[in-house]
Amino acid sequence: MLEVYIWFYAGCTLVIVGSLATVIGPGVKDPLVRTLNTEIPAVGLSLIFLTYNHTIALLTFIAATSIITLILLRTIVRLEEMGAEL
Amino acid sequence: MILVPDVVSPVVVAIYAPAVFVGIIVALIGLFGISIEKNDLQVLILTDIVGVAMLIIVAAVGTDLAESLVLPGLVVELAEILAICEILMSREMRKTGKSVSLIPTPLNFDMEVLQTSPVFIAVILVIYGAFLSGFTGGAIAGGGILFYVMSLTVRGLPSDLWEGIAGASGIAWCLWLTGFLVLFVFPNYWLLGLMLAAFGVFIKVAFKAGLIGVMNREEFRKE
Amino acid sequence: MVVSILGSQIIGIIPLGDIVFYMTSFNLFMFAAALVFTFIIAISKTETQIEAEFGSLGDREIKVAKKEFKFRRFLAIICGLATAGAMVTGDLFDFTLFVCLIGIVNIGIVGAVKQVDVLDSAFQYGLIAMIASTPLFVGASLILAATGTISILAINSLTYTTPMMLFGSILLFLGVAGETGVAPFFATKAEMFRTPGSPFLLIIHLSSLLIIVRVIEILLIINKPF
Amino acid sequence: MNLMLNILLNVFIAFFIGSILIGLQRKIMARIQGRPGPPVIQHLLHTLKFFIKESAFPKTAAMPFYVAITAMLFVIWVAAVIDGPVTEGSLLLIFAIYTIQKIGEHNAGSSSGSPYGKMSCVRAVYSAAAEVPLFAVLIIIYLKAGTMNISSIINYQSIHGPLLFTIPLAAIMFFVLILSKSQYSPFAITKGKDIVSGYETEHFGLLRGYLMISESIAWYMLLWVFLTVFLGPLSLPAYLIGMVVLSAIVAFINAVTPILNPNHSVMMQVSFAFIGIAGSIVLLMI
Amino acid sequence: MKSIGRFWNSLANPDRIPRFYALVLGIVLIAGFLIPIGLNDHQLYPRPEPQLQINAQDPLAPYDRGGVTFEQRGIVKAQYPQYLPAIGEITAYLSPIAMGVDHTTLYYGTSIYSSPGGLIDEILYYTRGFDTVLESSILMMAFVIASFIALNFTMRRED
Repeated sequence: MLEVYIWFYAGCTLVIVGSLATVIGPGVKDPLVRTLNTEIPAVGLSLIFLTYNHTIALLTFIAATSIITLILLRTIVRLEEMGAEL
Repeated sequence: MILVPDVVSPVVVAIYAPAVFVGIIVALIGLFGISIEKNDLQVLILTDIVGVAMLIIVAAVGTDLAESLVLPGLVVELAEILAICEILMSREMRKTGKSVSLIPTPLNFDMEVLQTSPVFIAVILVIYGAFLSGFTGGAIAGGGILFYVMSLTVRGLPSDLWEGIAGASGIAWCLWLTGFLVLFVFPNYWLLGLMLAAFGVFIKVAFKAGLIGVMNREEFRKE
Repeated sequence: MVVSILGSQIIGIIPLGDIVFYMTSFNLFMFAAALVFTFIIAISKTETQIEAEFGSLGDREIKVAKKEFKFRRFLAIICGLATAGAMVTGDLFDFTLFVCLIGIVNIGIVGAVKQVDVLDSAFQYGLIAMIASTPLFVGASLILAATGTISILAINSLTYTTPMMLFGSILLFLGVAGETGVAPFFATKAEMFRTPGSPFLLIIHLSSLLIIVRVIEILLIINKPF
Repeated sequence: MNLMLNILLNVFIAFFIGSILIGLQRKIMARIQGRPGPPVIQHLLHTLKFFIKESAFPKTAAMPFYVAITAMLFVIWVAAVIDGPVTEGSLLLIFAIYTIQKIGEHNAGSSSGSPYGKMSCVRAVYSAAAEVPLFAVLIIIYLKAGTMNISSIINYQSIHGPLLFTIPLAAIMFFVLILSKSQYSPFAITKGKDIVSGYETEHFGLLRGYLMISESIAWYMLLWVFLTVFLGPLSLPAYLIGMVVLSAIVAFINAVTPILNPNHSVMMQVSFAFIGIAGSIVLLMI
Repeated sequence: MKSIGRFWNSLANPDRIPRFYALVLGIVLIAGFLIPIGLNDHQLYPRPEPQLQINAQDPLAPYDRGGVTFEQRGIVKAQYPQYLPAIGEITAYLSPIAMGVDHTTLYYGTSIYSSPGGLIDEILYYTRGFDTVLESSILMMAFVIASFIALNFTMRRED
């Protein structure tokens, strides 16, 4: 039974640390760094899904996150190329 | 062994409150970030964090229902980010008056492996996805198509592929609707309805994911 | 079995599995209104805006291009249907999904224009819609956790209100407020209305107002003062 | 009585009394401001006049829509009369009708293609915020009376006394709503004279006639709802007196206040709502 | 009075609205720490304790809800069983290939039970099918919007 709690709290810690890292972490002025940082809470969330045995949700989440990251990266690079000042 | 218990297991009940608190904390961190951030693009990235908070709280109910509710949440997030990114780019393009290629860096990675492996990986993923069918299957097969299309950036692609894919996914959507109607109008043919629904969603999701890839390549050198 | 909701009797239900649509005279009226407006929009042309030209005495016409017109009409019809659905749905989660659909279609209706200002407010509105999907789903899931059901009819027959349900419904309301852009978050929405294409803009306004009225009904069902 | 006849009679009464009250209001305003003012039946005559005038349609209008919206406005207010004085049905429904009326107002403006109409349309979106007090009122009434049915609310009041005294803040909020609907009031940003006639600018002939009829019925219905919901069972003369008194108060306020800037007008109403909600909840607790 | 006016005016600027909304939402969420949060354990569609089925070496873990294909229905606790004539059938259904894999490996359920038939599919397609219709419509609309904008505005076409 212990392992359920271990995975759960590990996931929680990762999510919180990861979101802190995304919001106020070092180098987040660069949107690229920030986007990559969002992957840390994503891993934490995956662990939480695992504790609840939400296997299918987990698989879909992984697929969706990778697509979201792809979209964001494309946006960032294109905006950079345009020289947009936001 | 108990297949389906009467009540939710005590473990899930015990970790419900911590899970909700974690969700709220994460949401607060994300919202704090949004409210102090000036840059529009950065805010867009930060909304991702708020979405994670939502998924935690929904998943924490810990029933099969919760799991099936997580899926729409994910999809909504994906859909909105997709549409908003495009609007942001459209806005900036009008502001600066510059147009840039959709994959901006000159894709010069003319590596041998990109010429040969993608087809293989894509085929494997699509077949595995077809085997799974339904949502997960669609996502996996879509990843395969995506991979294939991305690799084609360096090789060029027939230009009318887009319209074809878009049309097919529309048809798949109708297929899925038909399946849904069969399930309710003729419950006896539930197997037929199930298959229609599962494969309709499969084709739809797969092609949608593939579309992202096509969007990424649009004006490549058509050699 | 006679079930009454907020004092008015249920006229009929449409069961789609676990998701049950119910109708009282109130729901039916709003459902019909949404459909009628959608129909009128589907058969209308757009108006032409006339603006004075700067530096001369001439006028300038602003029209909606054919391609853009078709695209926006399609989205407007979808939005109208989604609004009609949200009026009669008897399932909390289904309702939130309808609201999300309306939100994203609204962004699309104004996202296809060319004015930078309008695009900017469409983007800001989109940001709010994205943030708002969190309180929306969280609210629904808190109510699910507290009551064990998300069917509005089942919640209607409960006799108690816990603080958690109240919290969930406040979040639900905030989510809907963000997703539809009511006061005090109206500014993004009002700016979007400066673009031509009034029949399509109507549906944005219609959907948000009807959704707000409906969410009030749902909140009153969930929270019983007695 | 025959239901059909009942409906027709009530719609006619609503139209007649509503337009007389609007005329009365303009007269009082004029007198306060030291002008002779139009005769009391001016608004009624005005409405009737438009039905025998030629109808013209602007070339720029969004066609079936531009005509349909006026008909819709008329139809929904007839529906309000059916739900209100005729059957005493759901209060929620009347509020739904009120919100749809907002949409009609908004789009009557934008569908004509006129810049004034457009301005009025954008302001109508702003003033959608006026619904916040509306819903607050609704919730407070429900919390107090425990029902959404007008006839049950009347019953409740005949037992417990008028709601005006038990939830005064809700009544004030509702009054602000009525104020925002009346012409020339500080909150009437959609019809301010700075944008000519607001959403009605480009409606001529028959269409304008319909718009004005629905305006009169709307005014009557708002006063009717206020009197019914807050003062309980009233006799016919009492209704009449109440409506005249309310119109006079509104006219007095309108005569002495300037119109606010759109954004301030909206935020003012929202602030009223927040104060009202908080105050009412505190009052309910005590 | 002037400062209130200035504050109201600042709320009319679209750029500030998302930040303002985030702030309001944050304040409301803080209330979540103050109220008692607890899970009502009488839920719809309950599932066994986490890891229970996996530890019991069930090949269909964690999605085994009983039932035999075409013969016996699986156990599904829906809200309105009276409206669902074929409830449990989809949960019990395994495709022929799936049955083959079922007998060879212990970890089948974690990988492939999402095939047509299976618990989530019962919920997604049958009991709460309308949710999925909406969900896929949302996705479709997003793609329609994104591809319209991309095709007409943001894409640089070389032809």
